[in-house]
Amino acid sequence: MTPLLILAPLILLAALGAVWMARPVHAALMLALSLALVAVLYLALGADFIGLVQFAVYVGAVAVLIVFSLLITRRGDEAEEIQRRPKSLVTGLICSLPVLAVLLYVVSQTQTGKPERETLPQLPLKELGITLFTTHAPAVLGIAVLLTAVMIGAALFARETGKTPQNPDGK
Amino acid sequence: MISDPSIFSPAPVLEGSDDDQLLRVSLGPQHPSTHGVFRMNVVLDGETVVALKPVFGYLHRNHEKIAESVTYLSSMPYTDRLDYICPLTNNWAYANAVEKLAGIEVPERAEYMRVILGELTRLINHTAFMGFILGDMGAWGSALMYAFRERELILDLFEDLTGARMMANFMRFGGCRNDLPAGWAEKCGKLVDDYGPFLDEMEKFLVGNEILLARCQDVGQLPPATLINGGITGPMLRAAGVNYDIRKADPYGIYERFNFRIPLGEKGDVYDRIMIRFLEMRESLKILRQALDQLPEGDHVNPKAKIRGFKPPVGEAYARIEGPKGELGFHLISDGTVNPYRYRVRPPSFINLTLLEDMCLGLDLADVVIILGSIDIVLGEVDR
Amino acid sequence: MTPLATLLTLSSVLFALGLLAVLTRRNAILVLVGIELMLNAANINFIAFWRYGPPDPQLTGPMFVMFAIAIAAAEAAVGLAIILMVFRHTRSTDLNKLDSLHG
Amino acid sequence: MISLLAAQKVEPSLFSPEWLPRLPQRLVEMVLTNLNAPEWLVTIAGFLVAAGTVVAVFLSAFALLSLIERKTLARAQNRIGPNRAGWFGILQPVADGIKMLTKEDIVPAKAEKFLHLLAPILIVVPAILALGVIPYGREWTPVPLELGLLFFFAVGSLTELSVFMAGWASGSKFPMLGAMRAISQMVSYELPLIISALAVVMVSGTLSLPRIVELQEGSFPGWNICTPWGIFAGLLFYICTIAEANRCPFDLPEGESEIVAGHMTEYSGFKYALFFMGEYLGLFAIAGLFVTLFLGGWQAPLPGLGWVPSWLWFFGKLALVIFSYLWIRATYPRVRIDQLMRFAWLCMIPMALLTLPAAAIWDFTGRGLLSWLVVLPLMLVPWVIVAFVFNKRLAASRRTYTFADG
Amino acid sequence: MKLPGMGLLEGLAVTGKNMVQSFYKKERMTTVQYPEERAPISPNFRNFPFLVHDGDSLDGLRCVACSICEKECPPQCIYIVLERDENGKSLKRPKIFDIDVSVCMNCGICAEVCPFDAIYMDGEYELSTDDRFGGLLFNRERLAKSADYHMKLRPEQASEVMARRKAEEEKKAAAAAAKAAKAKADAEAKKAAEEKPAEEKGGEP
Repeated sequence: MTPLLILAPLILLAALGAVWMARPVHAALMLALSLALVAVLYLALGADFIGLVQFAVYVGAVAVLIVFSLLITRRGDEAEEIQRRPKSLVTGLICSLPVLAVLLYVVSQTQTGKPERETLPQLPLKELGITLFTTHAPAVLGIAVLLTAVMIGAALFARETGKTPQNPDGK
Repeated sequence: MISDPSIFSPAPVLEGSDDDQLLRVSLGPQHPSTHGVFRMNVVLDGETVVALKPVFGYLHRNHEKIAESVTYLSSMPYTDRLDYICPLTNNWAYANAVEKLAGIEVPERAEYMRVILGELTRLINHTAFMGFILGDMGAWGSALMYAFRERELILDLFEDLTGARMMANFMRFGGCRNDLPAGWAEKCGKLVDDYGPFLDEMEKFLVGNEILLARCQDVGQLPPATLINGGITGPMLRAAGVNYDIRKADPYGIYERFNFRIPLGEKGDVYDRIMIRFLEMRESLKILRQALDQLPEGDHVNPKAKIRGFKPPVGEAYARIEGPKGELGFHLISDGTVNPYRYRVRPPSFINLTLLEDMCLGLDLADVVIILGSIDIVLGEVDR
Repeated sequence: MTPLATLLTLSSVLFALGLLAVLTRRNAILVLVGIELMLNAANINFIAFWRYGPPDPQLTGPMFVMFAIAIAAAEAAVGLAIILMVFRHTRSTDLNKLDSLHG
Repeated sequence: MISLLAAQKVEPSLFSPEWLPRLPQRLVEMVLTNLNAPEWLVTIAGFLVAAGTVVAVFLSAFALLSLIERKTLARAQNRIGPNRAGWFGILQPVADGIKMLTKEDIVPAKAEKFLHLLAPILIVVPAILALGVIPYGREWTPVPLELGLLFFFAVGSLTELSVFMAGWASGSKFPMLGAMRAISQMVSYELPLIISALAVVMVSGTLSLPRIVELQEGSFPGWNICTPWGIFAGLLFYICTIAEANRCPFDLPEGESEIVAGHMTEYSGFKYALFFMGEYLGLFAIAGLFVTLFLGGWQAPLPGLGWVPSWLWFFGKLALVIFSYLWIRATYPRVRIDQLMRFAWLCMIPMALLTLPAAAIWDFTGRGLLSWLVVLPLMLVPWVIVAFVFNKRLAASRRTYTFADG
Repeated sequence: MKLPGMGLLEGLAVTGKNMVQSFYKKERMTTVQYPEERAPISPNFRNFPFLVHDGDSLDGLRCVACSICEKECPPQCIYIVLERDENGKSLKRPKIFDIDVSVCMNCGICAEVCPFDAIYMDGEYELSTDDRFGGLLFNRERLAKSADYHMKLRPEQASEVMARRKAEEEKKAAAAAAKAAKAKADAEAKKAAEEKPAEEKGGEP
């Protein structure tokens, strides 16, 4: 319980930073921090494998991709962002606060009276692997197809505006 | 260029509007691979060069103006400091111009000595070039150290002969300052014999290297017509397949007596420039061998040539030689006094540099560095 | 509060924050940041129920999280690729300015 | 929390050479147990001391390597190298350290102060964390994690973010270019790195690094590099380690002839030293992983050599691998960024993917002569095709030169 | 036909060879550990100029303060003032002879143009000083070195110069002797001539 109580506010603070920071790069770095903390949360909950995967994929790939895109599309529009903020904040809160209320209500409704396990459930790697390729084999195949499509698609996107117009030498 | 005031502002191209995505980088004057204090204001799109503006003059030392206010002889040590990698060819070109101006004959032996020294200088320059270009490509100095190791041997010869390793100040109007010391020609012959194996090793180190092939081929080429119009000379021009070597085209000294060939490239990219220099070194070794074998006895300087109070007749003269970097010429106008009325250098480094932007557009930042390296500039000559 | 309730609350707030980011941010990449937050909120739920729920030999919770992570990575990659494409055409990542279907 | 391998073996003797590196840990644990300290305290103190041992060993190795690298490069370039500070320059790292520490710490005016400070720290942390899971000897794995390999890659991926921070927070252009290069390079080469490591994982059936080493039992032929898939996977992995450690010829992120020092351009003094340290520790970690996965970790190379403490074998192999990096650094020029990326995506990743089925077939066919006969052609054919394609390109790249007659 | 990658391996072989050979081959390892050992200097090596004096004292300076070197010096780093006696008559020796070696570019033109064999190029190169101005402005006393030093530094040149000077001196001495003899003869002739007319005179009456 203690790790949860320490981690939860940290995660929320980092997420708040990701939502609120004016400079896009700061926001992206806060996102990375928040995702890393979620990974630590998974470790604390006993899901080691998931935690490390979360860390590797989110911090190592997604966050890096995001900051990289921010680098490529760098623009100095923080001032505009801050200026526009109050208006968009109102609309944002109008939409998200009810959602939060509903969610919290549901949470408060569901948790009553359920017995909770205090023993750490095991997440053995071998079991995970076997389950992955037996019970969840169709899903794995689906993901595989999806990832292949993503890879090809992203490559095509990146390829389309190659260097051709600028390079008369045909290098 | 001068009419554009922006070149004097501290960071002209660096200030861009926020709107566009181009990155404006000032490469130099304090940059590891600009061969001195040279600066390129580069506009990058990602890593691709969109615009490039050379900025130079950081090493300007008023060479030409100083030469007009000192005697003819006093300019000789200043020419050492033009292209300080190869001072002896600078000396030679200047001596040639003054001899043409004053009509001084050069004795046979002195001509041979000049050819030997000139070709040794070519070896020095091209050897050092191999080291520099690999350094520009990011090899951590090995090639440079090997090149300098061999260059030191030639510099030892220069020290024995001229008293200085680099700032030779050796040629005189009508010959050379002093005669070859005893045993010098034999030492030089041994060096010439040993140089072949070193070149083989260097070639093995460089030429077969796939990374080098990938980096250098098809980089920085320009059509020969553009090069000719730009006044490019030397290995850069010959790499593009233009047969223009002053030793053949407008022979000076006694080059007609030697049997050597002019290597020509095809594409004129960085790789060709490297290879042409390799082949030129081998031809230089041939010339050296012949010159050392034929070296006659006799005066090392025309005894009639005056040292003190030298006053050429009124007139003007332009003399050029095939320097290691290209056509090196001196234009002198004499008004009959001890100082030249007008003194003008045609520096190959500077003129070869003029097409830098054309060669670099559309290529990567890393290519700019090796293209600059392949032009083989020395800032002492560019800025004078 | 029980640990499960803590986690669920955390996930709810995280989801709301992600939603807020999606709605307030105008930079397309930062909208993606919000989406990542929301996905993570969902993942926390899965892990929480696996951890504190009834024993599950099928390991559905972690499995789901793994798939979600894979899909999130794919989504980020494609999303960013699209954003970069759009950026190349319009020189902007501001969603308010992307009001034309014509490239 | 993270599950550890519960493989505590029988302690032979406290003072045997095999146990030497763990002696401090053992002693602290013994003392604490005798003082009737609670068990968690004993465990934590033991871990701290074990971690301290690793950090101490590798920090001194870092100091030594910084000297040896300069000496080796100098010798390859026919120089002597540093030899003034102390006997054969042995005190040179100390002198360098003092110089670094006493230098002014410059923070550019346009820098993001906090991130600028954070980046060098975040460079060092993952390197040290990654060093913690590598099995250095039969009895010496500082943190024997069940998921060691995954942990290694997970913390290793943090490096990219810290390099980005360094480049971006400096508020300057060369660091920015360097960071962009570094990120694209690391992301590209992490894929073949992980995939070729996965081949090992498939054959070993575990993510635990000590287990992987134990499975490469016996001397030389038992190592993963001596299998038909392993030799290719090892080669790919080796190339990727060079790229991940930003060593020549893949040192583009700090290519000094182009972008000055890349993401480290605006750093000076102690922060620069931290970058330097992080880079070298990362080098140790990734080379150590290569040794662990492919070169049999601490296993002795020949049968009769079991009496030598196993960690000596590990460090010997590590030294060999690192020497090969130095040798390469002394020789090769740097590749260009587009060539680097093309090499990663068009050559490395397909080839790495190929090792996976090869490893599977190897395992499936019983790892005997039959597997050799099946797997070797399977691996060789694509490589020959690649070689053929390259060769065609090379043939086109070889030029002959004409001479003007005269 | 070369296999791909062979070029890379060949490169490794070259560096490897250099690495190994640098331990035992002198041609590969040319480094000289400077303060302890020194590379041999060519006898022809020149650095900064020095003034030659015959004998032990500065009075023997060969320089006659003709200022030819001052005029020819390319960077104009020589400054000479002629010493005169109270009547303004030239004493044919320099009162001040300064060379700013921070400006001097070691070209050797001063030595070349000097018609009096008075200035030659030195081989000394360890001249570092912590005084940027005074320490690098060499005055007459600092510049003067004995003819013996010259002989030791460049035996060939010095002995040639010595021989020439000796020959010249002898010639001069001979000329002086001849002149003296001639003067004597002239005087005698004059005397004789004087006497003659006297005689003639004497003879006249």
